[in-house]
This record gives sequence, C-alpha cells and structure tokens, in this order.
Amino acid sequence: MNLLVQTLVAGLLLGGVYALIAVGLNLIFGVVKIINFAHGELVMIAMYATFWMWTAWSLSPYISIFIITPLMFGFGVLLQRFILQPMQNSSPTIKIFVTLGLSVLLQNLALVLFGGQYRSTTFPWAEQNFSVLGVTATYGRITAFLVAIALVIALFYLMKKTLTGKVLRALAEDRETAGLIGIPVKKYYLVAMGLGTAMAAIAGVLIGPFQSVFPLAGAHFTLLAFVVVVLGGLGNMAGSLIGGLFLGAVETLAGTYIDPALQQVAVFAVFIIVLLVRPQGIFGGSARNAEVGLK
Amino acid sequence: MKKKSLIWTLGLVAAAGLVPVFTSDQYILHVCVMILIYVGVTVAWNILAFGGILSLGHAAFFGIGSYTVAILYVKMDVNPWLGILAAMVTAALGSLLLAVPLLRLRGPFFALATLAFAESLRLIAIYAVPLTNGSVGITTPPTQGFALISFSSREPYYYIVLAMALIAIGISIWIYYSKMGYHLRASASDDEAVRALGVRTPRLKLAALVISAALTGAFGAFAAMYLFVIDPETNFSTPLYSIQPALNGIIGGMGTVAGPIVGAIVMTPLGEWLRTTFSGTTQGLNFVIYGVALIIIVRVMPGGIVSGMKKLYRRFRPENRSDGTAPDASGPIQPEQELANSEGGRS
Amino acid sequence: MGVKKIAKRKLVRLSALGVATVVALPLLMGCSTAASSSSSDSIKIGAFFPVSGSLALLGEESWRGVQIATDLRNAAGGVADKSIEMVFADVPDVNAATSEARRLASDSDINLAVGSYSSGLSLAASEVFARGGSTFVELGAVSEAITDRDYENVFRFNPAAGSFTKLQMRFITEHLAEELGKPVSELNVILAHEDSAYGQSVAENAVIDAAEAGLVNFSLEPYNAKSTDLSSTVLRLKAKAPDIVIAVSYAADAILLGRQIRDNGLQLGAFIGTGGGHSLKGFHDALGEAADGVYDVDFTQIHVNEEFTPGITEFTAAYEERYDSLPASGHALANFTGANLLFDILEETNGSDDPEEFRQAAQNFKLEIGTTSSGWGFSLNENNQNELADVYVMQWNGDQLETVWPEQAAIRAPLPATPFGV
Amino acid sequence: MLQVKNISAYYGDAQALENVSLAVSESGVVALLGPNAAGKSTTLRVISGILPAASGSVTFNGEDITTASPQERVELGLVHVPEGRKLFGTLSVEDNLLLGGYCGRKDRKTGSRLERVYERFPKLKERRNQDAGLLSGGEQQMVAVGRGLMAQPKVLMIDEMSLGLAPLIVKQMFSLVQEIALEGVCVLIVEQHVQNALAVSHHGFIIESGVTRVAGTAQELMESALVRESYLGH
Repeated sequence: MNLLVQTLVAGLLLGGVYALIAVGLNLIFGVVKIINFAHGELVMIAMYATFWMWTAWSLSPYISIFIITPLMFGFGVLLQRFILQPMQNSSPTIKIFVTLGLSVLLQNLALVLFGGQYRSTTFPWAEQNFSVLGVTATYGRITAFLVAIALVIALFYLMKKTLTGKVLRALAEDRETAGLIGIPVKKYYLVAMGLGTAMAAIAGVLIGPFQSVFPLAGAHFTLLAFVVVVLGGLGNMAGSLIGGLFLGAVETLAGTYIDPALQQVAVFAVFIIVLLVRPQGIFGGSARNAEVGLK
Repeated sequence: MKKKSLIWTLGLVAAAGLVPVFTSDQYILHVCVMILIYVGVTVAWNILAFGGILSLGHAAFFGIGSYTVAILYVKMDVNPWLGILAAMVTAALGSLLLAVPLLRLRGPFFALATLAFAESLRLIAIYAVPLTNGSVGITTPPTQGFALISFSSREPYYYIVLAMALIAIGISIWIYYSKMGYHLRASASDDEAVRALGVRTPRLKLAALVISAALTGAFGAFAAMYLFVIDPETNFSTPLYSIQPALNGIIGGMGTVAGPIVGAIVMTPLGEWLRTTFSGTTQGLNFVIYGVALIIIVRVMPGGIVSGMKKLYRRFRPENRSDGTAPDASGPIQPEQELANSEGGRS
Repeated sequence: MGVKKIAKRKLVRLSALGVATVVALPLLMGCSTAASSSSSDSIKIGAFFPVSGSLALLGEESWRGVQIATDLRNAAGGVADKSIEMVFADVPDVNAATSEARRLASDSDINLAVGSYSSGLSLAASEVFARGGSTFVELGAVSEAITDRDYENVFRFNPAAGSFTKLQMRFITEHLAEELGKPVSELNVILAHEDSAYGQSVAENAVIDAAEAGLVNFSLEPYNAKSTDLSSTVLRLKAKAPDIVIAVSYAADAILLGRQIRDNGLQLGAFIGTGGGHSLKGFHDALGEAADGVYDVDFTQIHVNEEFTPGITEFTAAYEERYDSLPASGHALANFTGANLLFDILEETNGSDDPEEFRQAAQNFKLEIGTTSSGWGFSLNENNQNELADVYVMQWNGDQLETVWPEQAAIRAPLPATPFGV
Repeated sequence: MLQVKNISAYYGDAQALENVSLAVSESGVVALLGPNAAGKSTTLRVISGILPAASGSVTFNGEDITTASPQERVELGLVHVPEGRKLFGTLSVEDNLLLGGYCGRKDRKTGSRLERVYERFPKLKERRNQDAGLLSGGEQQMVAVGRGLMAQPKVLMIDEMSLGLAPLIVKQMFSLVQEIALEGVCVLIVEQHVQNALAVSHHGFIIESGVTRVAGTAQELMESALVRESYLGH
C-alpha cells in the first residue's frame, strides 16, 4: 500500500512539471498552430541559465526565476518574430521542419558553448526532505509541483477572464475571423509564443535543482509535452494540467509495477490509445481541432 | 519528345551504373550506397506524401526490416535474400498497427502518432533481449558471398542497392500516374470531395501505407546487411530514419516524384561533408551549421528544390502570370495544407 | 491528357538531373580526397571518437587521452624515428562510424586505427577495418562482443565488461560480506542498470559472475537510459530491501539515481558504481557529501598508488596544462595508456603498421602488471584481448575518487560508509 | 464612400475574380447579387483585406486601402460579417461581442456599445454567458451582426445573412438591416435570395463569373431584362 502511495506521489510530483511544460506547448500549438519541436530545448536553455546563475553568482533558482522568465519571454517573442512568423502561411509540414532545425541548432549550440558535461544546480534548501506518513519528497520537487499547479491555474484564469486571454482563445479557434474582426493577429502570436516560452522556462528553472542539465536535457520533454497536450485537449489548459498529472502517474505506475524499462512505452501506448479513442483529448479541446488537422 | 526523355533516362541510369567504373574509391562508393539507401527510404516515405500524409515514424519500418533480416539470418540461418522479402512482409504487417491512426488522425496528429510508434518500437527492441540482443545489437557474420549479400568491396553492394532504388522509383512513378496515385493526390487537397465521387480513400491510404512500409523495410534489411551491426539506437533511430527521409522529401519536394530523389541526393553528401569537414574542430559545430542550413533551406524553398526549379522554369515562359496572390496559396507541393492549416476553413 | 504527358516529361528530366548528380558527385569528392598527402616519415593512424551527439562527453575525454599520448610521444622523438599522425573522425552514431571507417580505410596510408569509447561504435568501425584487412585497436569500449568475433586484426588493450563484474563480485565476497557481517549466500544484491549496450553487456556478465561467486540472492533492475525520473526504480529497490546495489549508469541517470535514493531514504550496506556516470566529477558535485562512501569500479583514476602506475603523474600534468582541469573520468587515462601500448608495439615493428607484422609484434609483446600508467600489464589472449588490463575499486571521499582495493593499487583502505547519507 | 475598381483575385492558381467594380454611398442598403460561386464572398474577402487583390484598387473615404491590413480597415469602419457567422463557439456570447469591439476598446466606451447591442437584441442579453456555439442559427446570426456593430462600422458587409434561417427570422433580419442603415451606416449585403434583397436595398450589383455585370438602383435592377430572366423569371 505504501509502495502504491509513494509511487502515486512521485508520479504526481513529476506530472506537475509535465503539465507546466505542456501548458506552454499548448499555447503555442493551440494558438500559433505550430508544432514546436524545439519546446524541450527552451526548457534546456532555462536549465542552463539556472545553473550558471547559481554557479557564477550564487543566485538561488527561486530568485533567478524572476530574471530568466522575462528573458525567455523575450526570446520566445524573437523566435516568433524572426523565425516562425515569416513561415506563418507555409504548410504545417514546413513549420515542423523549421522547429526541428531550431531544435538541432539549440542542442548543438549548447554543446559548442558548454560542452557535453552534465551539470547540476546544487541548491541545498531544495534537497531537504519533507516526509509525511512515510511518504517523502524533497522541497525542490514539492515547490516545482506547487508552482506549476499555481501557474497553470493562473493561466487558466488569464485565458478565461482577461481580454488577452479571450483574444488568444479566439485566435486558437479561428484566426481568420479574428483577423477579420480587427484583432492584430501577429501581435497576439508574439504574446502566445512569449507566454509559452516563459512557461517552458519556468519549468526549466524549477526542475533545475533536481535534474542535471546537458545539451540533450530538454529533448525528452518535447514528445512528452505533446502527449500531455493531446491527452488534455488542444487549447484546454485545465486538460493539460490533469493530463500532465495523469501521465506522470502512468509513467511511475508502469515503472513500479510493470518494468522501469517500459515506462516510456506505457506513456506512448496511452498516447496512441487516447488518440484513437478520443482524438479530441480526454477532456475535449476548446479549440476547433480540425484547424490543426484533427477530425 | 517522349522518346528523347526515355533515352535521357536510360542514359543516366546507365551512367549511374557505371559509377564504379569511374572510381574504385571505397569511401566514395560507400557514400553513394548511403545516398541510394536514403533515396529508397525517401521515395518510400513519399508514397504516403502523395496523399498528403506526413509520417515521422519511418524508422519503425526501417528497423523492423533490419531486425527481420538480421534475426532470420543470424539466429535462424535464413538466407538474407529471403530475409529481405520477409522484411518487406513484416514491415507491411507492422504498418497495419498504424492503420487506425492513419484513418482517424490528420496532419500533425498522425505525424506525432507515428513518432511515438517508432519510439515505442525502439524501446521494445531494447527490452526484448532474447530476440534482439537488446542494445548490444546483432552483428552479421563475416562470411562472404553473393548468396549472403556480404562482400569485401563496395561495388556489389552498390549495384544491389541501385537496382533496389530503381525498383522503388519505378513503383513510385507507377503509383503517381496510376488511378490510385491520382486519387491519392486529389485526396491530399480535398479528401471529402474525392470521397464524394465514390472513391474509397481509406483503402487507398492504407495501400499507400503498406507499400511505403514494405519498401522501407526492404531498404532497412539491405542496410542491416550492408552495415553489419544492427542495434536499436541506430536502426530505430528517429533522427536517422524518421526525420532524415522526411527532411529529404521536404527539401526535394514533398509529394512530387523527383523531389525525394533530389532531396536524398543533395542532403546525404551534405551531412557527410559537414561531418568530415568540421570533425575535430569544436564539437557539435557541424550540427549547428546543419540546423541553420535546414532553417534557411526550408524557408527559402518551402516547396522544395523541384518546385523551386519549376517556378524558375515557369518564370521564363511567356504565358507567366504573377503568383502567390492568396496568403493561403497552396501549391501542388503542399497538398496537406488545406486540411491542416487554420485557413483551410473553406473545405 | 496532354498536360499529364508534359508533366511526365519534365519529371523524367528532373530525375535525370538527379541521377546526373549521383554520377558527378564521386568525381567531385574524388578530387577532394585525392589531395591528401602521404609521407614516409610519419605513421598515420585513424582515430574514431564520438565528440558530438549523446556520447560526446566521454568520447571527448577518451580522445583527449589519445591526443596527449601522441603529443608526448612525438615530443620525445616519435616511434622508430617517425612522427605519429592521428587522423581524427567524429562518429556520433553507428552510421557515422561505418561511414568514417570507410573514409579512413580507403586512404592507403591508414592501415591502423584506434577508438572508440562506445561499444556500438567500436563494433561498427572495427568491422569495416577488419573486413578490409586492416588493424583496429580498441582502447576504451568494454563489450565482450568486440573481441569475440574471431577477427585476427581486432585488438582490445583495455579491460572488458567481464573485468568490471568479476572485480565487483570479488570485492563483495572478499571484502563487503565480512564488513556487512553476512554470509555471501544471504547477501541481497541488486544490479540496477541502464539499458544501452553498456548497461546490458555488463548486466549479462554480472549474472554469470554472480552465480560463480555464490551470490544466490542476485537480481537485475533495468531502467531506460534516457529516463528523467527514476522514482519507480528506487521504489522497487526499496521494496526489495537490498544489502548492496550495483549500478551501471551513464552520467545524468547516475546523479538522478543517487539523488532519488537519498530522497527516498533507501538504506544500503554498500553502493557500487560501474564506471560511467559514477566516476564523473559531476556526480560528486551534484550529490556533495551524500556521494561519500560510494564505491565505484572503473578504469584507473588519478588517485591511485603511483608506484603501481608509472607515468600517471606525467599524464595528469599534461592533461592539466592542456585543458586547465583534472580529467573528468578515467577514460582519458585508459586511452592514454592504450595509445602508449600501441606506440610501444609499433616501436617493435620498427614503425611498420603492416597488419601482419603488427599482429605478430602485439602477440609477442609482454609487460608485467604495474608497469603502465594505468597499472596494467600487457599480454594478449587468443581473442586479442589484453588479459592483464584490469579495473580497480575506488571510493568517493571529499571530491576525490580514491582507489581502495585491491591493495597493490590502493592508496587507502575501504571505509565503511552510508551511501547517499542515509 | 467605398469604391472597388476592377479588382481581380486568385485562390492559389485558380482565378476567383476577374474584374469586379462597385461603389457604395454613405448610408443605405446595397445588395451584391449573383449566382453560386460568382465571386460575391470573394469580393467581400478582398474588400475586408483577408484576400489580397491581384490587381485593381479599393478606396474608402477617398483613401486607397488596397494593401491595408484587415485590422486597419476595421479601424476605419469597414466591417465584415462573414458567411456562416464564424462565431468563436467556445467563447460566451458576451465575449464574442467584446472581441468585436476590440479595435475601439481604447475609448473606454465598449460598455455602452455593448448595452446598445443588447437593446437591439434583447435575446442576446439573456444568453450573454452561454457559449456562442450552443445558440440557434438565428441567435448566432444576431451575435455575428452584433459583433460587427461593436466595431462601430461605417460600412457593414454581411455575407449570406439569411442562409439556413427560418423565413420568419429572415424577415426579421432584413428589417434589422434596414434599421441599421437608417442610423447612418451603409450595409452591403450579399444574398442569393434576389427578390428579398432587392426589396430592402437602394442599390444593387450583379456579379457573374467574377465580373460585375449590372449595376444600378434596386428599381432599375428589378426591371432589367437580365435580372428578370436569370433571377426572378423562373
């Protein structure tokens, strides 16, 4: 029983981070309609930034997050403005390959700049243990989880209540009509890409204290984030949150009770099954999925 | 005119056949073999692209092909020529696992499903140690001979893969101009309209998938015999056999007949050249350049090299007229755009 | 159907152009390779290491060791009055390894190559060399398969996977059993390993060696090499309550496993790494004091009995001068030692890299244990594996990985400790 | 007020408009008529800027806006209510209306404009918090027109307003259009239902195969031989 609880807790803690990364991807995928294969690399950049700020200036991740997040927002805006926006009217396939190129570029730029070493942010506070009823977790993981949940909920309200959020949802649904009624589409694409990048960056900073960073550190997250987005439904922030937690749980449960070597297979299996049974995601998408190619 | 182009083609095929006469440099022949393997896989990948279907999981079929021939040969002593045929069968059977996603998902979602499919197979190949030897992989025995597809020099390999590539190209051309290809291409731009005409597009798509997978499996099997070492990281590699063929196809011209051939012929030596030129300098620099080149190429020629050349050709024709009037102009090269883009609301 | 015909014609023309490129390409490339010069007063040796891609980190370390050995040897007058020229090729994956091996093997001046850090790359590159009749000397990869293929021109100078597991079992039966106060047959030992070729080949050997050593309570716990979370593995370990965990990990997963063992409060009698990630300085940097007491079986590291490893100080100084840091792992030293052994053998052939002469010389070449910079001796068995190359047990202490067992190589005795601070 | 001169346009390689010209004045209802696929909707798309004109010009209040962005045109008062209503189905009725007022949001009078729309369509006020996608066809058309009105149009272009609506509602919508026109807005309606359209219009244009065939007052069109034969005659 304790094993099950421990496994679930570990899975949910992990899932919180997946949710945060996925929410960012969901914004980009849902609003800008770009399959961003470089999403994991955005996480990786933030992890490096966290590491260097801690190593060089002893800036705790929980302080540097306030520097890194706006910077990464800006980076996302620049990416959209100078690399993705000129491609806006190309076919989705072309966009996929531009982001793939970007991913190769960023991974290897990191290799050129920092080498292949595995670096770890060793922030002592984050490594302390917190234990309730025999279930343990570190402060770092708990913080990451709580911040992730809080941010996803905040984003959920942003999308629901603010004009910016409404515009983004409208864009996700039908960008042509949004343009037609006078909404500056390109400007809001910059906002969406910036926000999406910032979310990925926050995730990168938060996992910094317990995950080593190296040039391929983010690669793993890209496909996982897509799985979460599809599970939760395109454009559905709450869905991404639940999808992330669900996937984290699936991963650890499969690891503990089937075989750790098959964790990822379980995740992909769930992905394909959900795609088949409910292509609109478990919780349904709020966007018209047909626009990104879903029947 | 038709006769003339036939002579041209025959002449060039003959010239390709004479490459080993011009050079006996084993490395150059090796690069040519790799080019032809990629020509084959890309042409196979492109058969799905006729129907506007983007696969990012062809490594799955390639890997199935490689493992089929290797396991049959090394563990069961089946002749590798038979193994190649068996590989086509297993790859085709494997592709049936993607049948339902193919028919239910469109555009990027199918692409993601194929990606996850190939990754799953890679992990399973690592896991299934008794069958696959796991990550350690399978090495084919060094015994040589034509019957065993194993030679000390590159020339025989070159001729075998050249023949295979020509067959693949032939099949691809045949499909392109057949009724099936015509319907496939039409379904790429408007699936519903084609179905309204009574064409059973699901069946067509499935056929395209199976043919594409079988051809890819054959090249995977050949590559296994050619490269001796078969392991999950390589033979199920997403970058090498899922992304690269798709990339070749896109850069050459997705959904055209000549595009994938041109793409593979341009991209394979480019990667080779970048690696040899920059190896030993800063680590990773070649891939940085590759990444930048990729972004630029795709952006400058979104329709691929072949359509770029066609456009150039059209520009010099007297009856030309201005192009690209609509922001969502969908050339014949990107047939899937209508389905997948947010602007495709008209369908 | 006129349109269709025109389209077809254009298409044929385009594909013709494609074929023309295939034809023209070899000619172009022929020009570039023909330019390479040959000279009789240097020995050209191919060198395959992955310095980009996912194996970049230790691939680069390995290549550094070879470079230092080459430079030092050249500065001292080279081999048989010839200078050594390493022709480097980056091989991030197996395809690249095959391709580059072809490229270098087609250079008539290169009859000998070294490599390659990774077993998969070694298998691929050495196949090409061996089938072409040239010599391939492995300096770092451990998979038994490399020398088990009966190629008479494929050699390995470094210890193979079996050496790691044999020493681990010896260490457990001869030292740890007593320290933990349990008979060998009652010790619960689990080997957690990543599932790349490295982890799987070590695990395969471990099963055999554990059985031979009488460890009846021995089990495997594989995990995916690219995992970003090892909670499940640690929870499974916890449920099985092992006395000793042996881990075969690469870099990131070694750190992750250590951290999650610590976070989950998994108490172990001993934890033994198997080279790879557990030898890296980054492992200790990430875990800090929690890493103290962790054992590691690996190629010789710099904190070792220097009388047993003549030449190691010279190597360390050269490394520090050149890269402004200490070696990140034992790979640089192992490759340094291997390269020097290679040069010594070439000295015997008077600088000839003829495969037949080289094989004769290598098989006749003998060195006692404790005479090389890694402490290894040299004597090839019938598979061309250096039987006298070995690994040692080290233990983390402070930020140093100190050699503790067996005694001849040790700088101190093994200390009982609580791995990962729990 | 709005002048369209000799425009042509393409979808990809297919020519959709060959030579379309029309002009509308300050206020009143103008009908744009023609058979299916004649290029009526395409003409509106060119006027609102979502499809660029390959040749020809569009001027608004004497200003050449042929290359202006859709957003700039909305800010000038040129508003397009698209065919099929194109509401944001997962947003509430009120959010749809608010987004219609996006361009004018800076004058802080969005609230009063919203109230005016609710006065005109009391039903929408009742349903303000419902998802727009769940409304009936007639209600959706009201939201679409209301969303257009939120942008304070000088020229309001409504595409196929009556498509798929019950006859009673169609009647209501046409009288609504007349009301709007009385408030000093020019309403350009695209209709297949020629008789209904001409009944409420002052002027009309007929497009066939991407070319303007006939232009004139509603009266003239009703009496023209072409219209009688092709559209009213049966």
